Formats: sequence, structure tokens, C-alpha cells
Amino acid sequence: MAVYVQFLIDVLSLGSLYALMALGLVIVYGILKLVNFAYGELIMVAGYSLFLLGGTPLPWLVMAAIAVLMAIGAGIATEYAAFRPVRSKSVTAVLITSFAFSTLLQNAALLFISPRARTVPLPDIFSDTVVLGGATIPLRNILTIVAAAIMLAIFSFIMKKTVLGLAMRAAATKFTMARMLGIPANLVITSAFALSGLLAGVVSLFWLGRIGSVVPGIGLEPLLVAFIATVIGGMRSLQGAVVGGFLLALIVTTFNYSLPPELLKFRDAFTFSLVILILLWRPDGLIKGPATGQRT
Amino acid sequence: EDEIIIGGALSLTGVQAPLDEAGLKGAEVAVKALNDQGGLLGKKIKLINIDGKSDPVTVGNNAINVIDQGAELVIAPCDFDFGGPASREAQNANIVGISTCASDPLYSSWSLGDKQFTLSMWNTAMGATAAEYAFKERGWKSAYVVTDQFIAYTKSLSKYFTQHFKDLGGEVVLEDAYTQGAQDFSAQLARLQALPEKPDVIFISSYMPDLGTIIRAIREVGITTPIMGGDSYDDPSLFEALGERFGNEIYFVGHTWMGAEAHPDMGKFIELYKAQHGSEPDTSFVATGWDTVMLMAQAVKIAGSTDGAAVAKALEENEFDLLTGKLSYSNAELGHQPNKSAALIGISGGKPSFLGWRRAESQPAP
Amino acid sequence: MVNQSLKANSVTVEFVGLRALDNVSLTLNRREILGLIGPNGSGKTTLINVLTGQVKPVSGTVTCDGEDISALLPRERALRGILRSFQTVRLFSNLTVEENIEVAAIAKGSSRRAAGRIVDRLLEEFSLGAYRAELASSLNYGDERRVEIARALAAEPKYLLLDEPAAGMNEDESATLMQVLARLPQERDLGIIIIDHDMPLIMRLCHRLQAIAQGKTIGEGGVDEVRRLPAVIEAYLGADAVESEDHA
Amino acid sequence: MLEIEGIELRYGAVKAVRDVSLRMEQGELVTLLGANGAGKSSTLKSIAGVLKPARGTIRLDGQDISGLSPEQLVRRGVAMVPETRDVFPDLTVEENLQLGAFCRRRDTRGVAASRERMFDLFPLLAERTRQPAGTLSGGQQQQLVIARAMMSDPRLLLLDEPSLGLAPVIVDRIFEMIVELRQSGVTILLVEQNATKALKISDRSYVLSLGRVAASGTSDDIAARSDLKSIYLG
Amino acid sequence: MNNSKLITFVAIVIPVLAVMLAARFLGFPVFERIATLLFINMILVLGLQAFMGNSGILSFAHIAFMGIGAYTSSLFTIPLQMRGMVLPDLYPVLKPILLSPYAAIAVGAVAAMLVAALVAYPLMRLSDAAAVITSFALLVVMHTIMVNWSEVTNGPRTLFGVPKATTIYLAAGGAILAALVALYFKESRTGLLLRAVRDDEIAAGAMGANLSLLRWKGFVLSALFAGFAGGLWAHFITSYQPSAFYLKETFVILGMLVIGGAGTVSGAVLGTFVVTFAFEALRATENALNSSSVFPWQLVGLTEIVLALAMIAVLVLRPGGLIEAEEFGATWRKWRRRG
Ligand SMILES: Nc1ncnc2c1ncn2[C@@H]1O[C@H](COP(=O)(O)OP(=O)(O)OP(=O)(O)O)[C@@H](O)[C@H]1O
Ligand SMILES: Nc1ncnc2c1ncn2[C@@H]1O[C@H](COP(=O)(O)OP(=O)(O)OP(=O)(O)O)[C@@H](O)[C@H]1O
Ligand SMILES: [Mg+2]
Ligand SMILES: [Mg+2]
Repeated sequence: MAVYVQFLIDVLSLGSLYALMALGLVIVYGILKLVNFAYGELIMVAGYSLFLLGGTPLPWLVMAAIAVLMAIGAGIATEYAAFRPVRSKSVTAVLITSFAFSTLLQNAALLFISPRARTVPLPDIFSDTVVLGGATIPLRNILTIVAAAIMLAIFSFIMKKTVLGLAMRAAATKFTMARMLGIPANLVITSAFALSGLLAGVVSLFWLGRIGSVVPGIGLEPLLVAFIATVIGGMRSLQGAVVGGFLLALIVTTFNYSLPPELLKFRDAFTFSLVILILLWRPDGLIKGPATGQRT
Repeated sequence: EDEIIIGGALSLTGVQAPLDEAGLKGAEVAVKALNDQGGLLGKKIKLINIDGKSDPVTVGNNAINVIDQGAELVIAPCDFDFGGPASREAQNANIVGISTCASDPLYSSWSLGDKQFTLSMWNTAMGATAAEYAFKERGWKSAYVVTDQFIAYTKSLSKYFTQHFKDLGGEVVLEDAYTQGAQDFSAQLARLQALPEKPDVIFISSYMPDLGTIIRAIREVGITTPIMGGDSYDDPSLFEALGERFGNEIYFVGHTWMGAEAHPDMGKFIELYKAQHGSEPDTSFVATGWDTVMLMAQAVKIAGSTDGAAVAKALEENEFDLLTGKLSYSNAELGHQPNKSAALIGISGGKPSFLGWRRAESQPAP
Repeated sequence: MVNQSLKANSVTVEFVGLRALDNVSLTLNRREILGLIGPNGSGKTTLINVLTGQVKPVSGTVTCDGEDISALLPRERALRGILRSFQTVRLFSNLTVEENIEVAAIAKGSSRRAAGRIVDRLLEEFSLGAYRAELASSLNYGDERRVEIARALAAEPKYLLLDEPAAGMNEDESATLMQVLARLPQERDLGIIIIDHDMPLIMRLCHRLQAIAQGKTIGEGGVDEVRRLPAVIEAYLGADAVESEDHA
Repeated sequence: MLEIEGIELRYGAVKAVRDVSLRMEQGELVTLLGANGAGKSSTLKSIAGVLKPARGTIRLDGQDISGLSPEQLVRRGVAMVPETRDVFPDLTVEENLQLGAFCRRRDTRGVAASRERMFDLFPLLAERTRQPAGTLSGGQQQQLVIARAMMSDPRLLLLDEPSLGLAPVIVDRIFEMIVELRQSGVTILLVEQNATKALKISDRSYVLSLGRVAASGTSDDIAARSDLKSIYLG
Repeated sequence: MNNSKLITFVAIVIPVLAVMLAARFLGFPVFERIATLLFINMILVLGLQAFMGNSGILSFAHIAFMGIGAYTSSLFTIPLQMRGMVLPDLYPVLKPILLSPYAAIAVGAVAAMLVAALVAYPLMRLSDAAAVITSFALLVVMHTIMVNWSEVTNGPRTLFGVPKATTIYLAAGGAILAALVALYFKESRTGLLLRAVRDDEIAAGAMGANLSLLRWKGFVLSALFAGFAGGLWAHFITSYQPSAFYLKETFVILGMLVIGGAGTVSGAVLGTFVVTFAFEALRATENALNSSSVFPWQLVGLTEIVLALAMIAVLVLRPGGLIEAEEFGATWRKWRRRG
């Protein structure tokens, strides 16, 4: 029994985290069709902000809010530095500039802060545990699930009930045409990056909660996770990102619990092979999202 | 030429930085101290280090680069994987290379050449010391061992600990693997929790940043079993990451202790270090950097030159008194096995404390 | 040879919630030009897509020279001589005009040398010689259209399906294009389908007309016959159009 | 209402328009003619704020607008139907129309009325509100682009080859719509390949050739000129 | 080979030879090392260009094929007496096989090609984002295998004991050969069709082009290049570990290609040179600054920061890369004609 509860909570909390990561990426990748390799660095920026604030007497929630704001700022900066100048010119160019920007941020952290792992302040509640069905579970995992649910609700509202979501998709496919209809396309795209930063900021709080410290390379893992979740879920829809996140968590956790250690080390190989198979089967991911307007 | 150049390829960035950066700072203090006393063989010493970026290929490139610039001695980074390429280039150039803290027995004259050494004890000694402390001093009879597969160091440390622990009569209830960078320890944790009988001690061979994540994960779910490891625990960011709450019942085998209890000259070194870098040293890896330079200087003085063969001979035939303890080497046929004691350190309340010098009664063969 | 024709036999095409083609048949013989007309959204482009294999019908078959080719992929049909142009121009924008045409010949299996000859001939025929080494992306609309047709011809088609080849051209340009197209069927033993909304052009060029509306054939036969059908006038041409044509 | 003075427009090194001046009064319907590549579309783009003139000025209601962004111009009542059939392919017909009214999205009643009017004019679109615009047929897309531009309820409408790919009945309907719009006071600048038809309904015309104005006058005068073809070719 | 292709080829050969001779005879071992690595990178970048430039599909997996070439060739050249220490778990069948380095490098290249030929075909029908992500997933899968197949790779740890066999001459020769093949492939029937597919899949299909097959050919060729480069690299560096074939290197290679211009062979070569020189110059500057202690703290990562800024700048100014659409030879001829 305890094992099942543990398994369930592991899947749900990891899945929530993955879903949040994917959601932050899907806005930029799925809607704007831009591959943002600097997405992971938004998490790093939030992490270092938290670390730098660690010495101050501010209450933790204030620190967290500032960290999230910094991530939003970094998201907007990414757009200005890496995307606006080359956007719509070439997919590969965008990819390389965003990667360059990510290197830039990482090395700035190296240069101005430190190559070493830095401990971030965390509230005590993050490391408390509760006993559920016989299993000892970090309270943080429950908080992650709650936070993901809240963020998801906020995002569905923004994307579905406001014109912003529509304007984003319009500006992403036909930038000039969107402007000719009066849509402030630049602003719309910037706000997409800001939203992405907001999610990255929230993610970083929980991700850091798991690992306790921040290093310059902290963003890689979340970036990979977000990519894969986005892709298998279906990069054109928000639900897809969420489904992809939970599915990935389910796959990983199942492998974790069931593979013998000799095979466990190949876990990533299995996971990614599965990703390839899913894509071969459904190149647009599991959830199609709004139908695409492609025809001959 | 009125200079002796010591070249380094220590990593200032990447996973190795916490070990190498500290080593470099210590080495800088040593160079300044020697120069203030008039240098070596009447010449000034100059230290040139190029960031190896925790990448073996870059380390190799940089070693060639510094040798090219005239380096006559090479300081190699920690660990066989990262330090090896530098030592190999030093060997190619027929000069002596010493790693500041590589402890895998692969770091030997067998695999690197007859002019290559490491300042650290081998993992045979480190693992055995840990096993004897656990089994003999504390009476812990069963162990759970987690091995980070990442580098030779992490892998062989577990191997020798396990081997010696079993030889002593202990039982290893589960051996588990992990690879640096995975950041997700839930599988291992699940298996640990599922063990029918709780182990007496958990041995984790890994290093920062993931080491902190692993220990936190274990402590968070309420497991208070003692945890043991090697010199990679000697990292202030680990103490900080664990804090008062999780930093308890942790023991590790390191190189030395940054206090007068460990060595009478330690106080002097700390003064010099503070004067040069403006802060107290926070890990014993600064001492390994200082020692490496001092060891080179003493050997060069004995040899009367920086000639590779002569310095190597001096290193093989003498005993040196260093901040990390007394050190002598076996000859090249026996692999340049270092012979030295280990410092045992405990962490409680998030703060490390010195438990004294130890020397294993026996150790496994490499 | 018997039955030298490309046929769609009672094809029905459905998209989500929409029957785009309903039991439509079409026959294109060699050496003829068939005009396909109909209101916007009536299914003309879809019918061409069915013939070339870009769209799979839910029922009905496509036969080429008597053989059922319904299961073949677009590229396999191309190798059998069914080539097309697109309603929105689809050139290889980073290749030169010359390469655009050469590609088609090579895809068909011609040798490099034979392809070179074909390219030379087509560049001349469509008076594109001056743009030979220009990138396709730098052409103006009318020239793009001509390159697209030349490209299809380079693959030595037996059936050529042109979707609005004259759209966006002015009167002079479309007249020149017509002259070239009119010669082709006889010269190359070729059947052509033309979709266009430019009625004067259609009437001068086509041997036969087929009109569809809302996915169904509403008229078929000689040019004059079809354009006087009340159904065609009502659905497509509008009453004044026919009157003014007659006056002209 | 609109005055263009000696503008030059370029794409990198290519000069698309060398020297064009034209004027339009409030409520006028003006046709712009010319051969392929004469610079008609470029001129329209500069009025819509997409292409910044390298020289010369564009004034709307006496105010210089050559530096304004397309967004700002839409808010001043300029709408454009580009020749490139730029629907948002992944958005539905409904959503495309909704974005057409982006600037007056708060005026829900007005938007609903415009929407009804467009559905009357193009009944095909009314049946397809939930279809992604990219899957519409060519002519349906063209209708959508026109309808979308109308959704902003413009004062100045720029039409670039509106009849492209449309069935004859629809072309007639569009020309009727243009006439009606003009009667209701909208100022219209029309570019058309079908010169005869365009000249028939417009007040005045300009003929462009190689990036310059080669002739101008009332549409009847222009239509009557026998040398129209040679003017075209410059 | 026509005139403009010949000019392009000569324009590639001249700097290669110049750098080779300069590095060889200026007398700094470091220069020779840098130049050799430059040539090996050039082979990799040209291989990537052969696939990516012509098919327009971004491939992350390229570097993994370099890894296959490196590990396969090393397996056969590590001296027999060292194998027990280097690869304690090596399969007994492989233990006694020893090849000359040159044969082993060839075997490595072929192995990379075969693996590519086997795994890639089904992936080739995917386009756009799905293609990018599957190639990325392929990279992760192959990397995980390299990291964990301890029997032949020594796991994530360093594989050492590979004999040094790659000379600067061999690397330069390989680079020139690669340039020749890449130029030829681009203009070949397959290359031309592949470029057509890149520009418009549907139109190319409607003319009879078989997209999967064409892409597959390009991919396999590119893996052959990568495997070859991997073998040369392994026998130059002599000790390495799987992380040498992962994201960081992928981006170095991609950066070289994209900055130079993925569409052209001349661009690929130029990109390799420019990025290598920029990188080395910056690193030398960083070291000089550090050792002269102008700054009170160590400047770590400055090279990367400046390089990243430079990359962004280049791509902002020329999104298609330095040599965008037209090979150097063609431009040169037009330029000459205009006087
Ligand atoms: N992929 C698709 N999904 C949904 N509906 C489609 C799709 N493709 C075509 N349709 C619909 O099928 C009908 C026929 O379209 P088709 O393009 O064949 O018309 P057409 O006769 O070529 O019109 P036009 O003259 O405007 O080009 C249209 O109503 C169109 O909206
Ligand atoms: N995006 C562009 N880049 C470079 N040159 C362009 C671009 N757009 C147009 N041109 C060039 O500018 C000139 C004028 O083009 P424009 O589109 O304004 O002509 P037009 O009169 O609208 O022609 P058409 O009747 O074909 O629509 C042409 O020579 C064209 O080649
Ligand atoms: Mg159509
Ligand atoms: Mg135009």
C-alpha cells in the first residue's frame, strides 16, 4: 500500500513539475514556434536571485516573489536579445542565438557569482513531511501539485478567455499581417516571453526545493524535460504540455520503480526511444491541439 | 632564464571547480611564500594556470599550452579523469606532474608514466580508512552503498570501501548506482526505503552538487542513519546545502583539517592565505594546492634541478612533511603509491569538526 | 493504345464535417485541354489533389491509362506522368530557375545531360532564359507561374494539371501564356486540365468544360454548351457576365 | 485626405518606387494601375505603414504619417487587403474575423453588426466559422481576407487585387460592395489587374510604370486613352 | 567539375594548406594542435552541412556518430597489454583484436555509417520540429548508451591508452577530401533533389522525389564524415570520455555551421575557421588578462561570453550565415565579371 501511495505521489508531483516546465516552454515553442534554448537559464536566474537574497532579512515569500520577477525579466531580456533581431528569419539562426544567450547567462553566473553550487534559502515547510497511507512524503511534493493546479487554471484562463492567446498565434504566424490589423505584435510576443518567465520562476522555486542549491548549469535538465514533455504531449496545445509532463513523469517513475539497477542506468535511453516511437507514430504529439491549417 | 615556471590546467569552471579552484588558491599562496623566501634554486617561481573547464580534452590542450610556455613542472587537476590528460602531456615532455588530489589508483606511474605522482592517498587507503572507522570504531555491521558512476574516483572509492568492509566481516545490504547530473534520486530512495532491514551506515561516493541533493533527499524522509564518504565531502557548499537540519551524523575521510590540531604549520598557512586572498580557507583542498607546490619545491631542491628524472628520483626516495601529513612514495615499479595518513572529519549541526588522523591497518590491493 | 486517359471514377472526399466532393467523375484524354470551372470552394482544387494523390478519397478510384492508381503516392503518380502546378505558387525558392526545372527532369530519372537539354528547351519556350541563374525567390508573380509550368513540363508529363495558372497576371501576360499552352497537347501527346476563373481565357483555350458546384458536377461538355447552362450561370458566372460576353 | 509626395521605396538595394505622388479626397475611389512590378503593392504597403519611405512624405488628414507603425495607422482608420492572401492559417474563420476587429474589440455591438454584414456578403464564410482558415479554398481565403479588413470599419481602405482567384459572381459582388462603401463615405484606393472593371467604378486613376506615375486623371479619361498599353510599359 | 566549383574548391584548399604549413613550421606545438583540431572539426562541420545544408533539417545527432567512430576505432588500437586496465570488462572476443590505427579509423567511420543507416530511415520522414526533436532524442539515446556501456566505453569515465596516430597532414588531407565530397554531393542528383525537398516537400513530392530516401542518403553520408572525424580525433586526443560527444560540442559544431552559412560548403569551411580563430584568440586574451592580474579576480567564462555575443551579432546581421546562398566560386566569378 505504502509503495503505491508513494508511487502515485511521485508521479503526480514530478508530473506537476514537468507539466509546469513544459507549459512555460509551450508558449514560446508551441505557439511562437521558437526554440528557446535559454529557457533553462530563466530557472537559473530565479535560483541565483534567491541565493543573493538569501542574506537579506526579507520574508521568504517576498524573496520568492522577487525571484519570479527576475525570471520574468530574464524572459523578456531573452526576447530582446536573442529573438527579436532574428525572429522569423531562420529556425536555426534563432536556435543558435538562443543557445548563445543561454551560454551568455551561464557564463555571467560563473564570472560574477561562482562556479560552485550555491545554497538557496528555502522555507521549512518545504522539507517537512506528512505520512499518507503509510508512506512518508515530503510536503513539498504536495505543494508542487497544488501550485501546478493553480498555475494551470490561471493559464487556461489567460489563453482561452482573453484575446492574448489568439493574438499570439496570429503574430507568430504572420507578423506583419498581424500588425496591419492593429495587433501590437511586438508587445504580444514580449508578453509571451514574460509569461514563459513567470512559469519558469514558479518552477524554479519547486525545482530548487528538490535540490537545495543552484549551479550555473542547473537549467539543462528542466529544459530537456520541458522539450520532451511538450513534444510528446503535442506542442500546439496547453493541454498537450500538461499531458506530456504527466506522461513523462509516469514513464520515468515507472522505470525507476521497475527496472533492475543494471538496466536502470539505461533509463534515459529507454525514455527517449519511447519519445522517438511516439513521434513516429504521431508526429504532432498525442494531443493534436487546434487543427492545423495546412493543405495543398 | 631567471624563472622556474610551474604550469597548471586546474579547472575554475564546471564540476571540478570546487576542488581545483581551492587547490589553485593554495598553490598561489605557496608560490608567493617561496618567492618571498628567495625563490627556488635562486630563481623566482612563476605559476601559470589555464582553466581546464572540467573537460579532460581542454585540460590536455592547456597542459600542452603551458609546457609550450616553458613550464618545467605541471600541477595536474584532481581526479584521474580530469588530471590524467595533463600528466600524460607532462610525461610526454619528460617533466614531473603532480595531481593536487587525484586518489584513484589509476593515478599511478603504471598508467601515466614514471614521472607522474599524486599528492593524495589512493582510494585503497581512503576506502579502507572509512571501512575501518565504520566497522571497528563504531561497530556498524551493515552498509548501503551508493556509487556515482561519473568518474574513476567515485567508482573506485566505493569499490575499495565495499571490499574492505566485507573483508572485515561487514555486510553490504544493497549496492546502488547513480550518475552525476541526474538530479533525481527517487529511484534509489525508493529502494532504500523498501529494504527489509535498515542498514547501520550509508556510504555515498559522489560529489557536489548532486551529493547535497542526495543527502537531503535521504534526510528529508526521516532517515537518520549515519552517512559516510570520501574527500569530496570536504566542500563548504555541502555543509551549507545541508544546514543545521540535515547536516548531522555524517563522516568522511579527507586530506587534512584546516586547524592547528592537524599540523603545527597550519596556522601560519592560514595567515598567509588570508593575507593573499582576503578570507579564511574553507576547505582542505587549499592545503593540497599548497602542499603540491611545496612538495615540488622540496624535491627540486634535493635534486638540484628541475630535470624530470632527477625530481622524480628525489620524490621516490624521500619522505616529506606536509600540511596533509607525512608523505612518501613507492618506486615506479610499484606505481608511485603514496604512503600517508588520512584525516577523519565529522559533520554535525551543519558544521565540520576534526576527529583526528587515521591510518588503515591494512588496505586492499589496487 | 486503348483508353489513354486519366480518370476519376465517382470519387467522394470528406473533410471534418464537410463533403468536398460528392461522387464526381472526370475524364481527361490525351491531346485535349479540359477546363474545370466552379464557384469558390466547389472542390476543383480538391479534385486535382485526388488525381495527384495529395488527398485520399473516401470512395471512388483514380485510373491512369486503364490502370487503377488509387493506392499510389503522389511521387509514384508523378513518375507515371501525372504532374501539376499549385494554386499558390510552390517553387524551390533557394534554387535557381534553371535548377528548379532541372530538378523535375532528374526526379523523373533523366540523366544530367538529358536534363540539361530539357532545361534549355523549356527556358527558351517560356522565354525565361534571362532569369536562368536567378534564385526563384527573386522572381515576380507572372514569372513564378511560368517557371512552375515549365518545371512540370520538364518531368515529361502525360497529364498536366494546372491550378489557376493565370491568376495575378495581366491580360498580356496571360495571352502569351495561352499561346504556349495551346500548342502543348498536340506537340507532346499531353492532356491538360486548367482551373481558372478568367472566363475569356478558359473559353479560348479549352476543348471541353466541366463545371462543378458544391462538390457535384453540374455540367459537362462543349465550351459554349456548358457556359449557357442555367445552373452554371446561376452558381458561377452571374447573369451579367454571360450577357456582356455575348456583346463582346 | 491622403497626400503622398515624392516617395521613394526600396527593398534593400532594389528601388521598387522611385518617385510617386498622389492625392485622394475624402470619400473618393481611386484606382492604381500598372504592369507587374510597377510598384503598386509597394505604394499601398507604404500607406499602411509596412514599408517606410526612403524619401518623401505621406500625409493623412494633413498629418505626416510616414513614421507611424502599422498598428497606429489601423487605429487611425486605415485597413489593407494585401495581395498575398495572408490569412492566419491555424486560426479559425471566426478567430480571423475577431482579430480583424482587434482595434475596436470593446465595441461588441458594432463588431457583431460588421460580422453579420460580412456573412451576408460572403455566405460561404458563414458556413465555415469553425474551420481553420488555412484549409479554406483559395477563393474562400481571399473572401476572408477582404471580410477581415472590413471588420475594422475603416475610413481608408487599401485593396490590392481583391478579385484574385474569385469566381465571376463573387467578383461582381465585390465590385458592388466597393461602390456601396464609397457611397457610405469610405475612401478607397484600389489596385486591380482587371483594368476595365476598375476604371468603370472609380472616380480617378493613376497609372504607375517603373516606379513612377506615368499618367493620371479621371477614370473616364484614362479609359479612353488609346495609348494605355504603352503607358503601362513606360 | 565546372569552373566556379573549382574556384570554390581551391579557395578552400589554400587556407587549409596555409594554416597547416604555418602551424607545422612556426614551431609552437600548441599551434599544431589547434590546427589539427580545426581540420578535424572541419570534417565534422562539412558532414553536418552535407545533411543539414541540403535537407534543411537540423540534426543534433551528428556528434554522436563522431562518438561511434571514436570509440569503435579506439577499441581496436588500444595496446593489448593495457586493455585490462583501461577496459576491465571488455568482451573476451574483442580482447585480442588489434588493428593499425588507419584501418581502425576506417572501421570506425564505416561503423558510424552503418548505425546511421540502420536507425535513421524511419526518422527521415519527419520534418520540422518533430525532426529536430527526434534527432535530439537520438543524441540522448546514443549518449546514454555510451555513458553506460562500460564494457566497450569504460562508462562515463575516461577511456585512455589510445595511441596517437593522427598527424596534422592526415587531418588536413581528410578535411580537403571532405570538402571535395561535400561540394560534389551538393551538386549531385541526390543533392539537388534534396535541396528541392528542403524548399518545398510537397512540390518536390509531386514531381516524384522520394523524400525519406533522399534524406536518408544525406544522413548516412554525414554520419560517415562524423565517424571518420571521430576516429581521427580519438587518435589525436588519445584519452576522452562520452561527454566529449554531447550538447556542448553539438553547439560548437552547429555554431560553426550556422555562422558560416549552412547552405554552402564554403560557408561551412569559413565558419569553422572563424569560430576556431575567434575562440583561440579570445582564450589567449583571457589567459593573458588573468596572468597579468589586471583584474582583481579570475576572469572565468569571458571567452564564452564574448563569443556568444559575437554569434548573436553575426546572426542578427546575416541570419543565413556569412556565406548565405551562393558558393564562394559563383560569387567570385560574378564579381570578376563586373570588374
Ligand atoms: N484540409 C481541409 N480541411 C477542411 N476542409 C477543406 C480542406 N481542404 C479543402 N476543404 C474544403 O473543401 C472545399 C473545396 O475546396 P477546394 O480548394 O477544392 O475548392 P476550389 O474549388 O478549388 O475553390 P477555389 O476556386 O476558391 O480555389 C472547400 O469548401 C474547402 O473549404
Ligand atoms: N520583398 C521584396 N524584396 C525585394 N524586391 C521586391 C520585394 N517586393 C517587391 N519587390 C520588387 O519591387 C518592385 C515593385 O513591386 P510591387 O510588388 O510593388 O509591384 P506591383 O506593381 O504590385 O506588381 P504586381 O502587379 O506583380 O503585384 C518589383 O520589381 C519587385 O520585384
Ligand atoms: Mg482552388
Ligand atoms: Mg502587387
